[in-house]
Amino acid sequence: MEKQVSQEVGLQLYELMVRIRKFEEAVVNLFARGKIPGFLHTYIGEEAVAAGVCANLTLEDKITSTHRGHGHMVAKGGRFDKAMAELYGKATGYNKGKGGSMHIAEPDLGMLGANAIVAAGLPIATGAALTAQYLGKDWVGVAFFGDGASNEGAFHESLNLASVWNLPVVYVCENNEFAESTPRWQHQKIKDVAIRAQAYDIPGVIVDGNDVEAVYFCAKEAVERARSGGGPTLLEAKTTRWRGHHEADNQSYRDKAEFQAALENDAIVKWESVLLSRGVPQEKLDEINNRVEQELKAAIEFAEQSPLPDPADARADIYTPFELEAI
Amino acid sequence: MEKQVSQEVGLQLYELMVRIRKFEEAVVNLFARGKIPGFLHTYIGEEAVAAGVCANLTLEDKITSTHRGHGHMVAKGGRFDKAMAELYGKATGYNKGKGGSMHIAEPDLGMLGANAIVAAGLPIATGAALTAQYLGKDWVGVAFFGDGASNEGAFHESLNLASVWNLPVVYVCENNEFAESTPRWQHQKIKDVAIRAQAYDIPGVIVDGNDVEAVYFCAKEAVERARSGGGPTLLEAKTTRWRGHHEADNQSYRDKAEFQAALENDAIVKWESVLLSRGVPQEKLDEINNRVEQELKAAIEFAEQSPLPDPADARADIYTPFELEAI
Amino acid sequence: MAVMTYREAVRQALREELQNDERVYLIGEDIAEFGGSLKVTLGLLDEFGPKRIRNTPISEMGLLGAAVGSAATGARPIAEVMYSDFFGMAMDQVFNQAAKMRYMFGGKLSIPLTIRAPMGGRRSAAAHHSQCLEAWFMHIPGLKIAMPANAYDAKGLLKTAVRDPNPVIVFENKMLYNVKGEVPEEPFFVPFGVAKLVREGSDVTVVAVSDMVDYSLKAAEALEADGISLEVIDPRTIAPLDIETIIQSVKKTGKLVVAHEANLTGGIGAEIAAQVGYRAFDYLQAPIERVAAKDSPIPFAPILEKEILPDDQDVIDAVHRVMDYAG
Amino acid sequence: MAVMTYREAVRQALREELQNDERVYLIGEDIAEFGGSLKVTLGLLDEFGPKRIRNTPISEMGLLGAAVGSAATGARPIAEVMYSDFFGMAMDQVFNQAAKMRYMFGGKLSIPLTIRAPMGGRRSAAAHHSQCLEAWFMHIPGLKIAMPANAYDAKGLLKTAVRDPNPVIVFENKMLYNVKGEVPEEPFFVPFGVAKLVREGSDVTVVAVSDMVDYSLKAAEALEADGISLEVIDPRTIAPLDIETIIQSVKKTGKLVVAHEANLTGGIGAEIAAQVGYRAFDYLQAPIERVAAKDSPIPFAPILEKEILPDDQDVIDAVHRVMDYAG
Ligand SMILES: Cc1ncc(C[n+]2csc(CCOP(=O)(O)OP(=O)(O)O)c2C)c(N)n1
Ligand SMILES: Cc1ncc(C[n+]2csc(CCOP(=O)(O)OP(=O)(O)O)c2C)c(N)n1
Ligand SMILES: [Mg+2]
Ligand SMILES: [Mg+2]
Repeated sequence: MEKQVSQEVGLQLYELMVRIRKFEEAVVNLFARGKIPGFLHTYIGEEAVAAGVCANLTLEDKITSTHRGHGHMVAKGGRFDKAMAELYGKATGYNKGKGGSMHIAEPDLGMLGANAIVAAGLPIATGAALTAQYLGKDWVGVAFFGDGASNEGAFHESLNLASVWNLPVVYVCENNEFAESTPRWQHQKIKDVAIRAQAYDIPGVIVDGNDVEAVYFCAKEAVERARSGGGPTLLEAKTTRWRGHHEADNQSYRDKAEFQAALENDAIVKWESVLLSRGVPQEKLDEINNRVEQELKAAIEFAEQSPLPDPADARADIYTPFELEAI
Repeated sequence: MEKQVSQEVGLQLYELMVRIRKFEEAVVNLFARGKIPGFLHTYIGEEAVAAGVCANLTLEDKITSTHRGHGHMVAKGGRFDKAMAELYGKATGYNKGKGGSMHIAEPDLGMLGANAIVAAGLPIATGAALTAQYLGKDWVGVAFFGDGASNEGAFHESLNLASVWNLPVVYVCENNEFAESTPRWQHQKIKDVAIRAQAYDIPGVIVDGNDVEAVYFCAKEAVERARSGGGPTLLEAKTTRWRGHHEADNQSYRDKAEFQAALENDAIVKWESVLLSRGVPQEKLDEINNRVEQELKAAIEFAEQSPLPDPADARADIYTPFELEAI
Repeated sequence: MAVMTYREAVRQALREELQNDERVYLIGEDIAEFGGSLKVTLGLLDEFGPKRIRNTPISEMGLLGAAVGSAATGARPIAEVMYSDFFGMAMDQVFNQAAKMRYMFGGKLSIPLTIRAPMGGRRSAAAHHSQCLEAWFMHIPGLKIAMPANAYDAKGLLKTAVRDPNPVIVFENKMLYNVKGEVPEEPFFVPFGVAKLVREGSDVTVVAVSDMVDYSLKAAEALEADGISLEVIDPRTIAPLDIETIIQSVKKTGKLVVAHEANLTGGIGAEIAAQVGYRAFDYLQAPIERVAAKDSPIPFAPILEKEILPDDQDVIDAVHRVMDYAG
Repeated sequence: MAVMTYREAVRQALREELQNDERVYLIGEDIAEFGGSLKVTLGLLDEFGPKRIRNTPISEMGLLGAAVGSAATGARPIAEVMYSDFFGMAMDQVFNQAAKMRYMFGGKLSIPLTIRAPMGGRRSAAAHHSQCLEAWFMHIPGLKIAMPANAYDAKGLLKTAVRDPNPVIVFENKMLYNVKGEVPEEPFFVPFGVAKLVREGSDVTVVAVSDMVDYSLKAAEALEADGISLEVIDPRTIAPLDIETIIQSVKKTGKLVVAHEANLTGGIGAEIAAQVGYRAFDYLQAPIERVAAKDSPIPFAPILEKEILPDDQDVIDAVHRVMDYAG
């Protein structure tokens, strides 16, 4: 029979997905109420990818994210309060309100940032892997990116460089078959992004992005390969973006039936029943949901109560102070 | 038995190769004598590729070239005199001395320019193919580029775009296994660039770039596919760069034995014997060589005698004149 | 005169130019059914079909390069760079290819390419979706650059750009898309290199571009109360730049304030100040003031962004400084 | 003091910094065995091995992006952009990522990245291998920019760049590589933001960068004959810019000529002129002269290139204009 995760890991995956889902649902609601400025791209529907991948990572491992970055931030261990405060543009946010949704980051958690330039995270994660190899650190680099991003030159140059140097990096393509409003067939002729691994002679793996356990094991293999000197992997997770590209998008361009089917294929609901079928008591799941909700309530309260940044600090943090004398 | 070209085409291919070889040999000599300023990248050793491909093209077809562009210019029908004058930086050159070796171009011949930015010609040839498809012209676009260029993002974006839109374009990779001094294994793990065609679901073809007849037939198929609406092809020709990356390069980094073997595999010598074996009289070949030499002598004379550009024209040709009133 | 938004004016220009010339087509990311990220092209797909309203993969280098090659071979593409911050993915095709091809080839071809690039901040879109990069392009010979500040110019300048046989970048201001203005019913063109005297005045000349024009007019009204009369000039195109009109005004007022949203250092205000300081040296009664964003990446939090970006108050303060200048 | 070429001085700086800090490595195209296209890194491979002298594929976006990610995670890469004209392939990683990451993340990380970029013309290398693009980068907050004009500064500024925890671009001048100068035996650093008074004088202040410093000194000698005394100042870094030293000099001389090789419009001369015009308004006795390349792509033919690019004669003419200024 198929590999199964331990109950402990199973619950960890469940909690990570629930944390992402509830955080995003709250954010959508707060955005609609005008609490959150700027653009908002949510991760709802793709939780199993960030959860399944990040459950294999330590705080030392480095990830780069995208414009759709909350899920990665949360999966990599991000706190609700500082994340929410950042989305609010408050001084107490992870990035003092300077980054916001599209640039949220916490290097101490190995989260090198959401990124508002499509595919820009790939070369950066490649560089994090280069540092690991060069300085003998045992972290791996992981770049999350979308199907649309796989058409950028930065994707090509990153995978080729990682392959030539056998870098410890995993490229995780979240293939939701849309680049904003553009369906896959309009932006690439191939059906699977994973086939592009052949252009670099590296492994290309496809996994069901709605099966968190499958994602977990595929990512585990790729991460272990990277960590043990086996080089890069292109891991493609088939997933679905539930909401619009961003909150201003009503998705008029989507096939309703197809979309409905996708919505019914909810990774969290599915994993819940798997856990129950494996003997996990409902109470445990309820307890997780309650805990997450409590933390979320507190986080929103924290964001609401937090002070705005001081305009006097607007130009702080551009340069790192440096004194030649100090050399 | 294998397909054979007609004697007429056979001689055309021979003449094109001879024209390129003799032109480049002359240029090398003139450069050494200080007659030609700037950088000089020669095409010697790769003649069969430009000849075999361009023999399938009309003047309407559009090609983009590289820093190593003389061979493409000559193969596309370029005159020795104007080409030589351009390399000399004379006012009578194809581009008034403003372009030189790395930017020589003649749109009237469908030669959209040598290009000193690696891989920059691929998107441009893709655009020429887009015009053909869009305006219903029956020309095809052909982009010549090297193995090193296949690692640029511009390569990836161009092939993907051409594949999605099924554009009439042929991407000709001149794989001489070196990017300047960098051997293939240092810049890509794959052995054949052609495999990258799979990343775009288009045909990828490998041909012996020292067999002009093979190049001719492979290119013919790709060009016909493009012209008949069959879409793009990635055609890889295995070839060898005989001289340094440019004339200042002594190639200390090359494996001598390997290199020697390559030199003995001279496409022109081989094709000469094939033609003779097929009953072409030696006189015909000699006559071609003499004709080319005469034209070359005259071209050098023309370049020598031609006037330098007038400094007063240095800033002409930046903008195309435009009068709103004229609308 | 009809009253319409800046967005609708741009759309009308696109519609008229698409109707006027078969060679004209639109190319960009999500510009078809989605109508573009900023909804400027909404509806054009239904009118003109997918052949002329072309959705591309996320490949800025590929799509702009294809547009360059297409323009070089007889078409007249209008490309959209979704946000001007994304030029970083494709600069080579803009400044090395489009801008230089004609010159390098000795005037042998033209690149009738129009690039539409929405610019600017004030939307909490943070550091990657808020920049004004016009200074980069003003520094590149071979390009023309328009910066419409109202609906009338948005339509008239864009139509001229499409007719112009040279590469033109039109920077549209995102904050102006919903601003209404009067636009003639009948087709019209706004010439390049002809500044608009937006407001006549006698005390201080204010040269402003894009949305700083409106802020300057607001400042002018406020200052009128204090009996200070501003002359507001909008160059409309910065390449070519109508310096004569500016010089004439400064000779009259003896005082100049230059205003743009881009950050101060290296902005176009420096070039305008340098030219005026040179040509109107003996007429200047006070140092030239530059109103611009403070040198910083654009922060996410509204309160910080407001601190960084210039507005009418900054113009007022600058005017007071030139008025009160005692030396 | 040892006497060595600018090239050898750069190499010494690289060697010392490689010896000083294990985290430092070199990354670029053909920099290993080949020693770089301009031979600056020749010999370093033998000394430090392929792990620290890293040859990359031709992938500017990939290699600079990897350097950014590597710098963000604890290494201190020194990247070479073979010719600064190639920045167009990788701008995003420089201006959106390297320059902004620290700020976007609220100061949570540093990017100790050094980018070496050979610049400039005068070698008949034509439009794609001759540009001076420093103005683009001066416009981007978050970057530091050095422009060494001699062997001493080439070594001292580069060593400081490597120690600086911020992204620094060092524009080396190709025409200076073979120029010899005195360089101390013992290690030393040249501070950023401290201009060098290259020549003391009383009549006219000349602010010159890169190879225009030598041309200005030549001009100064020639003008001495006519009894005109030039004060020549080399800012050495343009970000940060030591405007104070320039202002002090102009307050003394009352006249300013700014000289750079980049083309006039939008060059750094505009920014310097704007700042001096503002800060030394009452001291200026004549309009500020800018000596720069004429606005044009760089032509191939030497006679045309000479016409476009500025030299000592242009400085002399500009000095005469400020001296003879009658108003
Ligand atoms: C270089 C660049 N081009 C375009 C955009 C605009 N944009 C933001 S997200 C997006 C679609 C990305 O699609 P994909 O990579 O599949 O990620 P998804 O949104 O589906 O998660 C686009 C076109 C951008 N931010 N950066
Ligand atoms: C964008 C860019 N990067 C680097 C260079 C420098 N350069 C010129 S030719 C070359 C090697 C090209 O190798 P390949 O594509 O294989 O062509 P080949 O020279 O072998 O014909 C390099 C690195 C360049 N001109 N442009
Ligand atoms: Mg997607
Ligand atoms: Mg090669």
